[in-house]
Amino acid sequence: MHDLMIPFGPAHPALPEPVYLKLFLEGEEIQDVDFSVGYNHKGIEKSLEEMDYIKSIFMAGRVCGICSSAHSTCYTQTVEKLLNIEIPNRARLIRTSIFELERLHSHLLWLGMFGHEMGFDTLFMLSFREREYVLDSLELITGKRVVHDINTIGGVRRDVSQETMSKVLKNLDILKDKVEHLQNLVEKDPIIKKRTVGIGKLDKKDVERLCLVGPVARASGIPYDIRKTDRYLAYDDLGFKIVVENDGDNFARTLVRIKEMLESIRLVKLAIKSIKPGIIKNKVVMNFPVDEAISRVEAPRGELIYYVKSNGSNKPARVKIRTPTYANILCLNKILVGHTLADVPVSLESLDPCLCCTDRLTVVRNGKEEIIKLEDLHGHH
Amino acid sequence: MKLPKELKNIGKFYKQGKNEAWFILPYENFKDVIKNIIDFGINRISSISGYDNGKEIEVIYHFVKDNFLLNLKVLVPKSLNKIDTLTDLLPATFLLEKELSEMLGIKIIGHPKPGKLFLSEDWYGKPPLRKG
Amino acid sequence: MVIIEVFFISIFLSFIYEGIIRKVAARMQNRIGPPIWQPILDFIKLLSKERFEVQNSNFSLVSFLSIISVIGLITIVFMFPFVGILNFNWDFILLIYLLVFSTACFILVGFSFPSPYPLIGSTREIILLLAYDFPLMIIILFFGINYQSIQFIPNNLILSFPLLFVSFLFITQAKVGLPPFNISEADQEIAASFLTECSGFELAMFNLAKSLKIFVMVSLTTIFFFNPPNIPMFFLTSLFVLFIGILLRVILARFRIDQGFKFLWIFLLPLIFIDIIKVII
Amino acid sequence: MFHVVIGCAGDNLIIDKIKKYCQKKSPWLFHYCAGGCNGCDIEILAAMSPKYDFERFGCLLKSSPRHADIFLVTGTVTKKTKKRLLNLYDQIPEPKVVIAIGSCGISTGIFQKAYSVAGPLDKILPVDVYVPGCPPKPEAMIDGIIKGVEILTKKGNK
Repeated sequence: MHDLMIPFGPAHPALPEPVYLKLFLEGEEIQDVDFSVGYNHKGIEKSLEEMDYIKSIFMAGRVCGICSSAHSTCYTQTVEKLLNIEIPNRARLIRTSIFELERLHSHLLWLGMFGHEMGFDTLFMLSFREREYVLDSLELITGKRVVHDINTIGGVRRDVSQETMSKVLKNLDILKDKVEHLQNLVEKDPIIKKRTVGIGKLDKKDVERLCLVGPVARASGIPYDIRKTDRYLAYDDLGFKIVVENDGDNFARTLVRIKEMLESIRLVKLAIKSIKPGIIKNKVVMNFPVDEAISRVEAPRGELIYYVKSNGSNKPARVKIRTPTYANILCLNKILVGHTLADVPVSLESLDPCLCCTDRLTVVRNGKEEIIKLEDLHGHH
Repeated sequence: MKLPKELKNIGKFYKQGKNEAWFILPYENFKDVIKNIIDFGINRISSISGYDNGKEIEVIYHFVKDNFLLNLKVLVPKSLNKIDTLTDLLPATFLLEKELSEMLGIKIIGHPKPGKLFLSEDWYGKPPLRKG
Repeated sequence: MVIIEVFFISIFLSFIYEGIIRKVAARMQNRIGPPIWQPILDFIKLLSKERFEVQNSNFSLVSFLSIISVIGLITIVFMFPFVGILNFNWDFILLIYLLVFSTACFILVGFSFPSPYPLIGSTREIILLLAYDFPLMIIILFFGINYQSIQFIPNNLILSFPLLFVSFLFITQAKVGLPPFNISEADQEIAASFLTECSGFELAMFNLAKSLKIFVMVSLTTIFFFNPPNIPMFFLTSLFVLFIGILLRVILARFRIDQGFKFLWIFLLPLIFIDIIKVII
Repeated sequence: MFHVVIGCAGDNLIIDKIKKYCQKKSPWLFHYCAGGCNGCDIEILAAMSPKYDFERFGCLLKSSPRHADIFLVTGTVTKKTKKRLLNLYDQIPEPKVVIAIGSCGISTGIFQKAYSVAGPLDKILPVDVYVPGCPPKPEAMIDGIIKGVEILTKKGNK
């Protein structure tokens, strides 16, 4: 019934991270998909239980290198909820600006990879060139380009000087023009449109049924954004607009992310401008009650949830992480089957899969009848 | 959003926070309760957490409606060590239940594809998050 | 000894052309890029690498194909007007044959490995061959009927056949496998396509064949549409043609196979027929 | 094969020098994420980008291990990737160099006690160059690659 089985990964040029897809083809058309991740599974949830609360923030930041501060923010936020403490306003604004800068870097990275999957190297190069402005700003504020360990319980670890802020604002001004240029490029390019419009369609019903999150949900017309609903950090004060597209195809997901970038630039600018002098960290008494807490943030890829249970000691008893890609990966079958092999990298990338997040666990999932096959995962070709 | 009146008696209420409510559901008929909740309109499941507290395994279903989090805890006795699946009500729990089953060693009754799936193929021994 | 000179000069030039493509594309993407002679370094390095004999594959066939694909392409160089080693009426037929021949070598390589990526690469190349060779053959046969031999092509045909020139540029792009027609060599979809399992000597030879293909196709475009009177003019013109190729490579994303096919037939064929019918009437 | 094609005996100095130079100037890379957090992987991509551009040293990120000279491995090696990693390593033709990128690959870093980690990279593969950092900056990676190239030429001319 299937002409050919194609292994897609774990080592595959379209994927910077290991994932294993079995694509069952008939000609070029995909009949069925079999999916397995877990090559990145290290056992972080267990390790988190063996570290004290301060140390485990750094571990949480290393669940994923791309959305590192989303993870550590969410984790600290949950622990702060557990301790029932507030953080100073200055720290809140610094966290917000780091958070949004990270979203910018993640989305620019995504746009580059998206171009790369379509064989459009120039888009990759351009978007990585512009991304350096974001990384430079992050380096100015936190001291690191990618994994920024700036959060701590009760505030942030590093202050921002006036000079840094003006430099970051200057970078953002340049970046805004560049992102608008990229938006123009993507919206007008005929081949990008040909490759993305109408491919990998997800309608509203699918999104609701599979509980998809983040830009994937927003591209299908569902205004689901934790920044709006939960009003954590400083989003409520800054005034925030949800970006929604209605088509639900790869092109809509592209547009959502590009428009979100522009929104993020606005937010960071506003956040930095409204930083007022003050302390960056409240004094915290590490006296943990026997309790549990849950909190959410909107990571670049969607809703990220941390559940922390404490048993009174200085180590968490249980940390459960639900990452956005983990929720979104369910629709893989929906968006791949029926399209051609050439659409696989593009559609896969349009979900912005972050398998490092997902691979705290392993998943094997198949489509129609949910058949799961595990044999010869290791055979090369 | 506040806790709707209709949902006040679904189980043993034990904690309330800002925009969230925590319940303990009876182990026997938790699925009926969840069915009611879904019919009521809270149909987005965000996560399933599990914790081994020594005597029993706490399974917590985190439902979301807008900004309201409804957390329903089910205590699974270790002697039984099994729980009904929700995949027929919510397809999105497919992976979450799989994770629960693998990490804590609970059997999921009625799961479309149970079985050893995560970790490396040569993983033996007790589930990683199981204590004792 | 002219043959040996032409042999080495064409190999050298094809490396330089490839180097120019990489360098100019890099500059267009705001990078510094490798030196122009980079492909030569790559070639010599690959020769010094270990060769893998892949299990269950017809490996001697692969080695053989890698050599004859290079030879087949160099034979085309022998037919160029100012080289003039092969020089006879109706050499256009041989030209068509040799152009398909090198592609056929690549296709066979894909089929000689027991691996799905080369297999898909080859099937895609076959479909693409059908797509671009039909317009290509029409153009070449049209020139053949008009001028009998490559030697007799007049200067500056671009003025009388501008549409043929445009179509020939796209066909060149498809023939040499540069974006937007690098469908059969799509890294992101099917790894390194037919060359996935090649290493060392075979890889070096196939890379050489690819570079030679670029050189041959660019030179053919120059000869057909400009036919410059002397060799310096020839190089200047072919660099211009090469530049257009690089521009297309840099500014366009990759087509899907069906879109590529449609583009080559539905968009290019009418263009070609407009120019041809102009002459017939 | 090299000497057969160039048509020279083994100990011709000029030919050897040319060979060494070419090996030095055209390192082709193959990248595999053996279970990292993605931080290093995106920094490798950043090293390709216009600001750092490792193609000016002749580096290319190749999609098949059979084309590669240098094997870039990021991340702690998880139990699940271990076999796969060895398989990929075997497919890279000699001479080859393995570069461990990031603290995870060097010492398993923060994931030392995690249950699904198979150990640091050098317990599994012979590692030639270590690039520390979490994640290392692209400059450091390029420096590591250049150091790897030196080792590559030594290995290729034994």
